[in-house]
Amino acid sequence: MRLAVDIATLFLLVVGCFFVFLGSFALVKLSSFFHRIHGPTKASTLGVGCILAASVLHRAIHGTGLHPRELLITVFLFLTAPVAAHLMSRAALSLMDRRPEAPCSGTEPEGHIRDDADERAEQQARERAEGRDDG
Amino acid sequence: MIARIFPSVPQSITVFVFWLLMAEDASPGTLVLAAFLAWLMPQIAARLEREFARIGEARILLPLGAKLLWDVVVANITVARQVLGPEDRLKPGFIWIPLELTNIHGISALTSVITLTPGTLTAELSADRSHLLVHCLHVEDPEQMIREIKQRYEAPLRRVFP
Amino acid sequence: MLLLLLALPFVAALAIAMARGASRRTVAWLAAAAPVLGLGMLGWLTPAVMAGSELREIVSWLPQGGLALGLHLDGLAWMFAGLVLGIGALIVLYAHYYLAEEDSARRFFGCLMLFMGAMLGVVLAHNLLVLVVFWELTSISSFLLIGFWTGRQDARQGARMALTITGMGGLALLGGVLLIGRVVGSYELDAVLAGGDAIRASALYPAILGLVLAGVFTKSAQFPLHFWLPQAMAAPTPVSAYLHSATMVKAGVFLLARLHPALAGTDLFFYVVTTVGAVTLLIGAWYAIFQHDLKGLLAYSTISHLGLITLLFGLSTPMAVVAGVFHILNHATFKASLFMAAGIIDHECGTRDLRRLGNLRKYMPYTAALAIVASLAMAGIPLLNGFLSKEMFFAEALEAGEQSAFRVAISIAALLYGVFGVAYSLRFVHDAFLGRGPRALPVEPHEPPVWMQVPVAILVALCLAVGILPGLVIEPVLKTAVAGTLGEAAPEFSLAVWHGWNLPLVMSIAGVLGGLLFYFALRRLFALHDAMLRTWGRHLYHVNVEKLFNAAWAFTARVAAGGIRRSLFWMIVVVLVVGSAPFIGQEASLLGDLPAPQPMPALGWVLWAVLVASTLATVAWHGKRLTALIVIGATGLMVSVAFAMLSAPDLALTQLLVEMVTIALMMMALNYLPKQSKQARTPFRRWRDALISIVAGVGVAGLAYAMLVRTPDGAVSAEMLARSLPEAYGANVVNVILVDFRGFDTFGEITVFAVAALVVHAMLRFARMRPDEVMPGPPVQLPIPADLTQLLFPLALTVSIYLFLRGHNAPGGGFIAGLAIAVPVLIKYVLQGARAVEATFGFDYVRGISIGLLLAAAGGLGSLLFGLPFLTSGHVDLHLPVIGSLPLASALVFDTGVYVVVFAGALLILSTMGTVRRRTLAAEEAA
Amino acid sequence: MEFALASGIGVLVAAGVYLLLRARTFDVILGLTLLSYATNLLIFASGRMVVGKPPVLRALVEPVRANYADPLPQALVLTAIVIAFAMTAVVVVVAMRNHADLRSDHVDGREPERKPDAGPEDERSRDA
Amino acid sequence: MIDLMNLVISGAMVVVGCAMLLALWRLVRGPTAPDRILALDTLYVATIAEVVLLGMLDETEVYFEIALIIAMLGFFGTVVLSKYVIRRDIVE
Amino acid sequence: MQHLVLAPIVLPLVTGAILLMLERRHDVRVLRSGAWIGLALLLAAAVALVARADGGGIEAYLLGDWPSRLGIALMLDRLSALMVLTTTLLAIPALLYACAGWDRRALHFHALFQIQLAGLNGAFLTGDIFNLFVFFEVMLIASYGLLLSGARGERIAAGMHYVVFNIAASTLFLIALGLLYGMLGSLNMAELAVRVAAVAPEDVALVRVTLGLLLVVFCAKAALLPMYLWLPETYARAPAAVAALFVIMTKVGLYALLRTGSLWFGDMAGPFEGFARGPLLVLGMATMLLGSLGVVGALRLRIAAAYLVLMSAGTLFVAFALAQPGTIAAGLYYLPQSCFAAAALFLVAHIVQRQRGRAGDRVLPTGLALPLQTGLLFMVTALALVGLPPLSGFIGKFLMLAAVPAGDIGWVYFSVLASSLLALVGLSRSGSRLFWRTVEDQRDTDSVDGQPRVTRMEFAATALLLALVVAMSVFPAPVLRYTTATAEQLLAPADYVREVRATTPQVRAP
Ligand code: NA
Ligand code: NA
Repeated sequence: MRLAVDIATLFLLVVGCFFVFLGSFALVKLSSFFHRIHGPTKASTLGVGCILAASVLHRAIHGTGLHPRELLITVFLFLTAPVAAHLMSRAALSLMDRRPEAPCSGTEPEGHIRDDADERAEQQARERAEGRDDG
Repeated sequence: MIARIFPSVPQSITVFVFWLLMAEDASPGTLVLAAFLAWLMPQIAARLEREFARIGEARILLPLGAKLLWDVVVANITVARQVLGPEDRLKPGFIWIPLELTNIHGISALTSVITLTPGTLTAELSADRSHLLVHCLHVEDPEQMIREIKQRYEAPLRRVFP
Repeated sequence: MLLLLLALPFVAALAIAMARGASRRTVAWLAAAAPVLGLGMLGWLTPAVMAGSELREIVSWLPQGGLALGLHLDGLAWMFAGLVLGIGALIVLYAHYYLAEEDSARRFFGCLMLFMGAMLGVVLAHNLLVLVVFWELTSISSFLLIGFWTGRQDARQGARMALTITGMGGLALLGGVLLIGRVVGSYELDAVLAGGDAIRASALYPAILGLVLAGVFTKSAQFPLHFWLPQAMAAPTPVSAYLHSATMVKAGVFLLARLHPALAGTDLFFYVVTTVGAVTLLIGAWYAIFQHDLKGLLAYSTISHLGLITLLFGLSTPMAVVAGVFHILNHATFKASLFMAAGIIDHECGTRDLRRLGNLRKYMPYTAALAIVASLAMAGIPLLNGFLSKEMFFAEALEAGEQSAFRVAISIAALLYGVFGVAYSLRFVHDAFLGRGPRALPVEPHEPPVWMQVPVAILVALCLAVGILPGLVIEPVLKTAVAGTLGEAAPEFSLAVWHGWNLPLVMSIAGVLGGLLFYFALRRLFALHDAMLRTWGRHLYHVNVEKLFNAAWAFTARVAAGGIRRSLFWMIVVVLVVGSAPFIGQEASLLGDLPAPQPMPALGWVLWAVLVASTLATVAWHGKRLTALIVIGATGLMVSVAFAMLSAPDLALTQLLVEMVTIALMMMALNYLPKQSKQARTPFRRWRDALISIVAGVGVAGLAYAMLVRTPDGAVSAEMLARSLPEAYGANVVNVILVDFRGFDTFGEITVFAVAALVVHAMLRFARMRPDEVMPGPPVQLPIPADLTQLLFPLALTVSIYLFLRGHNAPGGGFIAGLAIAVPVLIKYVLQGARAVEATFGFDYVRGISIGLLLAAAGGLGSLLFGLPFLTSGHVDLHLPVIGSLPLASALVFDTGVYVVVFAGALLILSTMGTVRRRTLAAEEAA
Repeated sequence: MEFALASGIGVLVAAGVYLLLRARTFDVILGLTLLSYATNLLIFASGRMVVGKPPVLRALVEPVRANYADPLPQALVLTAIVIAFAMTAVVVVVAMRNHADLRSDHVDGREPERKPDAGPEDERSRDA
Repeated sequence: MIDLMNLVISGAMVVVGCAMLLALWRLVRGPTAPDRILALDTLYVATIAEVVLLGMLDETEVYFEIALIIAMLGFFGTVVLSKYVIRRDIVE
Repeated sequence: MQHLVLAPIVLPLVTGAILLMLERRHDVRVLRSGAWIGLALLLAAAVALVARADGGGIEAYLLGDWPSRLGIALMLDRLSALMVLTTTLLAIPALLYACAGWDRRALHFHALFQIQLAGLNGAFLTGDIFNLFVFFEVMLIASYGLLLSGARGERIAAGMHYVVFNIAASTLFLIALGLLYGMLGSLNMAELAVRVAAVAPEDVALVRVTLGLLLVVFCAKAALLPMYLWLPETYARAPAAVAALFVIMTKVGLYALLRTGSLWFGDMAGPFEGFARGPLLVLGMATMLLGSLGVVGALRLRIAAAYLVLMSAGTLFVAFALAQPGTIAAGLYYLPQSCFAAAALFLVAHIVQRQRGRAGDRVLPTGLALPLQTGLLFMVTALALVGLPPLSGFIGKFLMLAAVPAGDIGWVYFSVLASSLLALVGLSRSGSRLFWRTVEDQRDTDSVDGQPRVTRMEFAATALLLALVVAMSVFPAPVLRYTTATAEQLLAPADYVREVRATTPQVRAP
């Protein structure tokens, strides 16, 4: 029994780590925001959930007993992650030059989100307009 | 009368269970305290919420949750492949999904579900709350996608949040 | 008695100040009462003084500091008191007629009485510190008197110049007196005078002498600080007559006389004082000849006479001192009368310019007669008092010092003085009363009211009486005064008009003839009326004072101009100096012997990398504020994880929650601030700042490292760990420290938190704020997140209560719990809008803060009921039916206070910031 | 490990001081925040670095320093965090008002190139 | 087994640490504001994992509250920052 | 009555909290009554404390009934009692002045005022170095509130400078405290005195840095050169009543310097005896001179007043750095009177400002002649501040000069006398310009319309401050007796330490 639980724990740990890492990896690897956001918001959440489950199991065997309250952490995480993801997408949408217009128009190509380069260009333009910079 | 004492029974139950879980204890003292909080919390929340969610068929929540969990795991593996594979094979895109759900709590729940399922992400609710903008990491057939979402998640949710 | 005497003028001043609405006559009577009564008292005391007994009265003031209101009346004080009161009485009479309708008699006489009292204080003082006190009071009251005509620029300037110079002297005198007190061990005059040898032998003697003489020379207008006196002639003439001839300027030489036994008798004293006296004597006399202003002439002649007196005290022989004291008296009488005469001329002719006056004997014969007699006294013509002291001076000059060259020089100076003195007296008499004129006067001159002449007449009569019958009139007075000055060393002498033909007499005659010749010759040669000599002292003073003001202004403005940046820069520099100083030139190394460092867990390196990278990124991106804020969020997160890793869960929690609130705060602020920082384009400054920052960083890191590698011993916390559970009933020692061991810190801390909220509220409540960039369109709706967080709120509240109740035994506690519920409410504000939240959630945050503070205080004060100190915790185990055992610590009440304050405070801050624009808009709509 | 903490503190201080000297309101606020992290860590460090021994007493573990981290610095840091937050709130609001009232983002309320008033002459007509 | 378990837990901490470093990279690189917000959010989530692993390693429960608070309120930063990007006025 | 020492802290705090509660629903009159009741009780407590401290004993009040090394102890000795009384006496006229109308215009004024008092008193009474920090912060944050509540425009910018500088200084304070605890393992000041003396030789340099940083903080708060730049604008821009109360704030830094100096750098301090005295003396003198130069160059009366505060801080630095019984006693005599006088000058400046209409307190001619009372108030104030006889400023300076050790006479005498002279020059100039000079052709154009009228209450507040100065001048002996005893107490730190260690909890184990 202990062995089975330990093996389950190890499995959950490995899977959890994998997904947490995967989420971050997607963040780095993928080329645009709307691609990247899929990684961390879901994979990482799941990964953390696995690790928490592993923790519950581990504690039940090696620690002070069964502490299901750690699962509450997962509950909160699953409750809040969509809010965060939704808001970040809204934010990205609001910075997009070509936003998916009205409903029912089907797919749209992805637009460009205002980034550092745009801001640099804007600032340079502003400085040129002001003529000089003082500070 | 009951409505005044427990303006939201679901919430009271949630809090009660929540407290017992947190305290990891079922002594009389804890139970009394949990009951007290189960009464108190909705009272306080009532001052902040516009309305409490009305739950229709609560019993389909459990199978829905299980289905969701499974979907999450499966879809995560899919996404893992997509992420680890070459990016140019992806066909991402935005899709407007028409909604039949009118209850805002239902819409919220659907949004969460869509977001939690890998590969899809809700980005916006149209102002008239009739369409949901979803971003898909890889979508071959938008219509198929819309159908699947409506059937798999929206339908049960309409029963939960009538 | 002496106290009463001293108090008289002050009482009069007070009475005058109180007598609002009194007639001018009443005021004058009040003012006259003081000197007249005083003279009466002085007369009553005279027999005793003459008999050689010294009256003394001491009122304790500051016994520990050696400061006592010690007064005494010896011969010298008696003479001077008589002078001050006598001439004072005459001046009051004169001034009553002199002052114009529009002049405020109350102010004038009030100040005059103040001065009279101060001057009396100077002469009566037995304690040198008291003397300094009154000395400075004379400066201050003379400032008010000189500046009496406040609308006139020369009056204001003259007053300021006089105050500056004499104030400087007074401060120097204070220094000198303090040094004397150090040497002698007392400020009492008899101790000081008795300690003359000790003073002269002391290493401090040069300093003492220098400082005291600085006081003397400034007050008595000695070269090169003489120039304030002519400037002070902007004062009303009674003031000039009183202060600038008879009394105040004599305070300097009075002090010289006073301290003569203590200071005189060294070569240093001799040469310095005689030289300064001689130079002043000549310069004053020379300049007097060329003045066009009647009062200017008198002022310079006063300077010259003061130089003479100084010179006499410098000579230091007993007879020279006698001559000095005698000349003080003589000069006071004739100069006061001359000033009053000048005042009459000014008053009646409307001008004091000698170039426009002349032939006044025709218009005001009595005045002319009186003034001419007084002038002759000033010139030192026989049968007048001036002659007698001048003769004594000549006699002493011929025997001055031990070196013949010096003696010759002094004698020549004496002769020249005789010549110049006659010359300027002649100029006064001739240009005003004789000769041709007057020219272009605004009014037809005539005799003044008779009561204006009476004081002049009295003084002139005195000049004559002394000059003719010195032995009878003045000898006893002089003997008394000299006895007071020199004590045992007082010489025997007798005054007589005729001493037979001797060298001094020859010098006198030569002086008179030379003066006549000089005046008329000079008139022909140089056209005196056109000659106007520049007084360099005054000029230099003005230039330098202006320079001082400008320099001071420029300097302070320049120093202060750097703003915060400079403030911080200097502080950092000081810190760097203080931080490096202990290591400079010392063997001590910062690190000592390095023990093996602890191994680093992998997580540590990650935290370190993220912390450092995000910190540097914050610096790199600081110009783009949103980016910087996001990046700095990672730094905060890493700090809190570091706390968790290093065994501080409470800290990690607090840091996390505070971090969240801080982010919200900054985002709200960013709405009203520019999105970007302007970058300084000066690379120099950037590099300099970077260098300083790196040095500071390395320094702090070094200190931290040095501390970390030292093994601690004897920290008090070991005992806290041991006593936490048995005595404070808490397993979470950090929380026990917060609410029990060091609960008072927490009490202060929540006060800070509460006040911060109040400050934010106070600053934004009525502010008109406008976002830096107004977004178009209606407020955005975020229905989905808003809906999702509805579920969150009751759960968060439950968690918060959990954290609060468990805090004493697990991470948590009032503060953390308070924030844990404030943040969800804040999320509601963000997602639903302030209007929606506040419409339903009717919570008065200010009141909440108040209640929280009171709760915390009550939690602390409860123990007082049991006779135990503030914040002493109690503990009970309640055994309730169903619930069972319920352990309660009284610290819970205190912690509840914390909870409430933190919740209410955080929300007051954030809701005030969040809703400021709404209020502004509402106000604008209303307006 | 000591080196990592010390160097972390050092980097925070350096960055904080640099930003503090930028003299733009928001930069100063960021600088103060970084400095407050640094000071908190430094105070915390005065209890030395202990991994895995939080000062929450456990049954059967003797309450001595060897078994628990030093709780006192932790309590001090808590106080310091709260006070730093309070101060940050005030600075932030002052910065807002500064910008609203004076239309300047500079900490001195005006752009630095403006010299102080031209000279004393304009304010003081000469007495001399 | 305990040793293996501890080894795996430590290894997991390293892997999650790597995930944090990747998030850091995105945080510093950007290029868009939402990217950075996302990176910060990811850091928070990874932190929960680290804290839980820490608790497993030390066999203590004192880190529970930290993980709970991050899970419950850690998205607050994301909410505020995103709201700012969407609309500068975060409380309307 | 053992709890009396608590009163100066808790009383105003509770008063402040109650006033906060009342402010929304009640009239300003209710608030004022509450504030005055609180202040009256505080005064009674302060007087009682002085009387008790004058018994000569040092009392430790163990908060939470913990031994002082574990918990926090409030300490009552002559010095702290004196400071508390000074604060209270200063608060009375400040509140009186504020009650003439400013308290209506500044939100939360009364609560902030009371909490400020609590912070000040806490700083003076605490015997724990970290608790000192906390009360510094209480005092500072309340001062931000008082300065900024109701503020607009330039005042905000001045406030910014003040706030940022003080936060930076507080950060430094914390760094020093961290190092201090890390090196010495205690926070109780008396306990630290013992530990400082016993520092191992290899740690001396590090402890020197630590204590040096702490002194830098105190000096920064006390506005010692070169860290005084924050002061002039802040004080000159503060509302008059607030500026009057602020005068005591620099003295808190000085107090801390004196307290820590006497405990840690006194005769029992071993390697730290006389630490930093030399630099402090030199910088004190320089501060004094620069302060007086600022008075000379000031274009506004309030700026001049601020520089006078600086000058008096410099004087006190010198007095305390000399560390002689006589100089400390003199300094402690000088301290309250300089507070009163400087506060009075701020009030006078505000009165002048309103009576001169357009020109305000700028040293500029106008067509408006000022009433004689204002002139009189100004003159007395100026005399006291410059240190001219017969007022207490003079007494303080002369006492200090008389006690300067022989070796330091030259520079100290020079700087004290020269700064007095410069201040005299400056103030006589501004005085004669403000009160004497009227410009004929502006007589009709200048008016005080739109300026709030100067009320009798405001005059009374100023006169009250001056009455305190005069009382200290006429009866200096009892004050000096007290301060001399204080100095002796300070120079015997061993007694203090013994007293703290000997005080045991009432019920807990020692
Ligand atoms: Na807003
Ligand atoms: Na912070």
